[in-house]
Amino acid sequence: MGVLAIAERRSTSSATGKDLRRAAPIVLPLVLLVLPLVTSSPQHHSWVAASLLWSLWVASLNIVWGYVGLLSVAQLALGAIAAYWVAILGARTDTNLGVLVVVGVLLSMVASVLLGAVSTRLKGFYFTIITIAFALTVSTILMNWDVAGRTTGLMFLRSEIPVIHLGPYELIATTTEGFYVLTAIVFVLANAIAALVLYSRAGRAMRAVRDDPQLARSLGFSPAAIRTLAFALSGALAGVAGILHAYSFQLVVPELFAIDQALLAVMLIVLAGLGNVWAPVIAGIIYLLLYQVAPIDGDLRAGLLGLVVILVILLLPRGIVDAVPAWRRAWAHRAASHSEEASA
Amino acid sequence: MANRSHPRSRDLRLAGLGMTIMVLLLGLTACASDSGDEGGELRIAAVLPLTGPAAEIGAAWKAGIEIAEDVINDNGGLTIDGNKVDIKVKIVDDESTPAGAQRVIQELLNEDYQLFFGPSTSANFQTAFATLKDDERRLVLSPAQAAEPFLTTGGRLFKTQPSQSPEALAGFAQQFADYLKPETVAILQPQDPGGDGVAQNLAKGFEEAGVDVVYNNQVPADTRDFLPIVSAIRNTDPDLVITPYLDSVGGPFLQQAAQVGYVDTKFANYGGSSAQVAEAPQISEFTYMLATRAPDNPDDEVLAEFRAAYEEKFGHAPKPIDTYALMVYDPILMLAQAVEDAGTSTDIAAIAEALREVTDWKGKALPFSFDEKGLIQLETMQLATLRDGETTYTDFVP
Amino acid sequence: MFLEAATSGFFLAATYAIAAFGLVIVFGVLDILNFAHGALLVLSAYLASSLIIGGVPYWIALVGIVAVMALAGMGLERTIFRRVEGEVIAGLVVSIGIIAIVDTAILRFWGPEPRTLPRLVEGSVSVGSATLPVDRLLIIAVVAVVLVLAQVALTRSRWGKVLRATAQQQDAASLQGIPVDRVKTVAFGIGTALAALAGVVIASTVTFDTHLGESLVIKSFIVIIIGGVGSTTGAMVGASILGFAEAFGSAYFGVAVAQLIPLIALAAVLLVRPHGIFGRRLERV
Amino acid sequence: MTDTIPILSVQNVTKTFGGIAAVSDVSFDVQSGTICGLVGPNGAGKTTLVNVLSGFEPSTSGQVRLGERSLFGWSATRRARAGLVRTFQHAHTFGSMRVGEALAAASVPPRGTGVRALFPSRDRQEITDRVGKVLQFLQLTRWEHALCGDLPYGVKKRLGIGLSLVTEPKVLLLDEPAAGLNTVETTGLVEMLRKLRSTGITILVIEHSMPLIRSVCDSMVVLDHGVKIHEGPPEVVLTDERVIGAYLGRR
Repeated sequence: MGVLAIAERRSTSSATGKDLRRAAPIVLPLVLLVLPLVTSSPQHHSWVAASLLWSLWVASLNIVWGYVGLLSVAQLALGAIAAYWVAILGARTDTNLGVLVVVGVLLSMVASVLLGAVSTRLKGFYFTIITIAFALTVSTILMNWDVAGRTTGLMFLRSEIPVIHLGPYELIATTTEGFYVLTAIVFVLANAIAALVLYSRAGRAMRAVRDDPQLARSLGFSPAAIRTLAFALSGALAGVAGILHAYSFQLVVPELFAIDQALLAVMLIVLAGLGNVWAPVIAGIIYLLLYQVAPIDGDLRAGLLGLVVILVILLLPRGIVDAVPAWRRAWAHRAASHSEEASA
Repeated sequence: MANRSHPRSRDLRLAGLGMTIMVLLLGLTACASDSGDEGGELRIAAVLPLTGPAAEIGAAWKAGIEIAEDVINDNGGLTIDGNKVDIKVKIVDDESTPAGAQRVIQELLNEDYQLFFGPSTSANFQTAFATLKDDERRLVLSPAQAAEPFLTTGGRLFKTQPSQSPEALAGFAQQFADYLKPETVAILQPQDPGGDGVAQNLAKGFEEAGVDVVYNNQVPADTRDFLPIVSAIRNTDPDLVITPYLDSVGGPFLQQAAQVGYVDTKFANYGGSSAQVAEAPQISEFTYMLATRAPDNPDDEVLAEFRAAYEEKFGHAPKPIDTYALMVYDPILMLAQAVEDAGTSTDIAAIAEALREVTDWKGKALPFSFDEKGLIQLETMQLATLRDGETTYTDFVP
Repeated sequence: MFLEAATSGFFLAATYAIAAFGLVIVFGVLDILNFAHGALLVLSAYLASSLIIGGVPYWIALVGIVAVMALAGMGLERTIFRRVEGEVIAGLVVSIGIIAIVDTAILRFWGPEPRTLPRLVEGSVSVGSATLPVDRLLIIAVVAVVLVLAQVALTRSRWGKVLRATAQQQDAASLQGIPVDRVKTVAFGIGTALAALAGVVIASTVTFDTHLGESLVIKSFIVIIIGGVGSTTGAMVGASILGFAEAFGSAYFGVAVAQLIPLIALAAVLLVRPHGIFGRRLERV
Repeated sequence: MTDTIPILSVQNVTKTFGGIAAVSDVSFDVQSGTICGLVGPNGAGKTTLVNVLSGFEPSTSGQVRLGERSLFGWSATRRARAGLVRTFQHAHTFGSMRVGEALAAASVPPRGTGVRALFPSRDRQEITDRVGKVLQFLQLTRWEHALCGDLPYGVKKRLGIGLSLVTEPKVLLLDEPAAGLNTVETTGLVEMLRKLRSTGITILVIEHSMPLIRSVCDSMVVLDHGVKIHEGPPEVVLTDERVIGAYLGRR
């Protein structure tokens, strides 16, 4: 609706409601920042912080899969690049942390763009399988590389995050609460960026390219360029997520960024609504409920999630169909076969 | 996109979201910290991998803890400055993942546990301990190899599994060298922290002991086809083959070695158990070095009490993998002893100090003590050798 | 050493091939990449272990499980995959869900310990300096026969023709009075049956646990991409490439190299020949 | 032929697939502000030619000029931005967008990597106006908030044209706009084409339905087996017996 809606605000009056709706995903997450006032329990802070990290992964995945329609299983591997960069150089040099983080994020971004370049050659599941291979390659290298601490990984202590001055407020990320606030701030920003991208012309261009690349080209869109932009954004986001992920566990090990984790992100985003502005927030809530709050056996969680995913896809494809119009055909197909059964 | 679905459904989604958040916040405030130390019992928290990849070992650790708990309470519990208290171990599952470890640690801190056992796997320990290490009120025992770099003189961390420092493993290598007299050795280890340590440091040790390392490789823990590796090793024709320390990797390896008739060289192992040759009886000679004692050795009177307690609790004799149970059993008993000595269940510094000074405690399945840095010092270790169906056990001083 | 490595290569190739073969058939007819293929394979392995340890003769267990899994596969197609038919990515996601469920179920019923089955045949034969385990040779032979038969059936038999017709031109096929829906169900059944066969075969040779599924299915994906999606011949060729690369890699260059070889091979193929060695061209968008 | 520079000029264009020529050595000009019909039996190479003209397929030889610019080696994207826009025989739309949204998107395709497109564009009002005009012109106003994916076929095809119009093209390549439309919609289409011409847009229309060609085209080109067999005003061309042979012969 983007541009149009803004114009309509001048003309029609009903537009305000629409704008509220569109502002909500950007503004509402601010609620997170008051959590420390609601509860002081470190347990709750770490619960929500852990969930917000998954929101970040989902936000990153949402841009490549939700906005431009390319399922990538490599987001966590991309994040690993940034995280390991910071971990390795942080341990061996005394470079300013801020610089390390920025460069790390840029590295993830570049890697993501390169990975995306493949997508101009390979579509659909070919691309997905390439991302699987990419993730495997990264973890194989990390597991055999002494500098990266092989399978033991490297420490990534929060105590090395300097005190951040936010006006009068001092943010000390060393404490659970401080780290929570840091994560929350980063998430609010990332989420706002992701949402604004979706509303921007570029966002509509991404969806145009996703919906019908041929048509998009015929109208003067450049699919390659637009995909590149999407990959850059999601790569950068993955880098940020990767670094925070590492700080959350105060550790980098290959298993933190392994394929099964990437598959978890895929399941979360499918439940949360692929391509939906709300996807990151909803995914975070699902993770919070299922993986933090719910008192169930460890090996049940994944199974439960899988079950729900299947049910969602089968029973309410619209929940995820948002970004993948073709799934509506699957729905139609299903309806058709039903009517056949009825007639028969 | 939200604007894809009908506006109404989107409003619903919004409302739903808002409500969920509110419910959550309420929930969070509601179940806010319900800590509170029940008097009359010593609370210990054990963080173990009860589900996930490491669940098998986790089960053994759990068994060890439960037996220790029973032994203490059946003997009337502890006497902490005058009054009798029972020991109460809360065992939580870290799901073999750092995420799980992180969650349960916060849970336990929320319930204000002070004495911790575990997490026992490297990544999980590092994650958890990063949270605990600067907290003066927590004392941690862990078998995790990753604990070693954190040990500090007078610290509150104790490592219950023998060191994997180059020096330590050099000692073990020397032991193997003296005991088995090889000239060349091949080493195969799983690709995990434990395997890394053994592969690198044991190899160094052998070189120092004048044994030539002709093959040294690591395989992913989920490797299933060992044939090419077997033949690669066989090709180097070593006098001794060090098998993976994990039975779940060493077993298949030996089994497939036996399949192709590669059975007449000497196989040895540090950290594994007799379970490795269960599927490969043709192996002519298999030696394994135990940081504890072999729990499946019926004739070991040192373990008599442990075996009895174990059978009473679980209705069957200890399995080879219960060597891990032993690695917990004694440290827990020792911790209890230390608390008694310190005469307090809350003064962590005192307990830590006492733990270093404990010399005599109930159980005594393995004689050991903690050094100044909190690293376990075993007085004896055991070498077990399976040769044509017969097992011979040899104690030695590391 | 060479012969052992070769045997291992053949063995790996056989397992990859039979796993990939099922994937290809399903993909050809339903345009679904069943990521859960490996999970079903491992599930069959666990079933086999329970039956055989329970005293059921190997061959009966094998036939029984293959039959059961075939039915299960048809059930899956009818209830789940039909809904996402033609949507490769949707299919992938659904099968990710199935993996999660199957793995959980396995952990619940059988626990996390790796399992081993009594050998199919004990003993080994010596060829020159090399010693080769009999059961592997036997399994290689069996799988080879199965694959050849399957291939022949696919190309010669009436059913095979129907399958291929459906795979190539669904509308045309249905116009010719082919019961396309039933064909799809059966195709999925066959695919799962092959997975089951692979599972039982592997179970009787190597130790297995839930991880086996993931690594196998990813390998199979790589295999069918290298060989060319939708081509059974390609699947077998790809499987051989991968199998031998890994076997000789870990025999001569060490395991780390062997781990990277498949990935390098994949990258190479995709860059040089994106549609795979035997694949039909991709439509570029 | 007039001596003004033709807005679209096709010069000896040949396109072969694996040795078989789908289009061989076709040349013709389209004068600015006119409607040219491109006809021919199925498999005559009409759509191939459109693909070549719009840059979706590279020509094997020959060249295409837009005004005095040669489009040699230009990508479809670049040609579209230069004002040479094509539509598709089968209705293509952006299934997940609402009609208004799709039109707005099409009216300002981001340039380059489109980083600037991440920020609000300055010319919102103009975009709204453009979109509004097109909605009016194609009577799509009542569909403005409908999902493109849910539209009836006829409306989809109209939107397809709308999407190309909102980019304000110089030359419009319509690939069988009437295919699949009912008679009412077809007459509507004729009207629309006439109006478009009056706004000065040049149109090359591929069509089967002779009535439509006859009623709107100023000139027409007949292809058969990829070869141009005739060119000229409809009333002349359609009386030529070769054309009738090539055409009706296969009907």
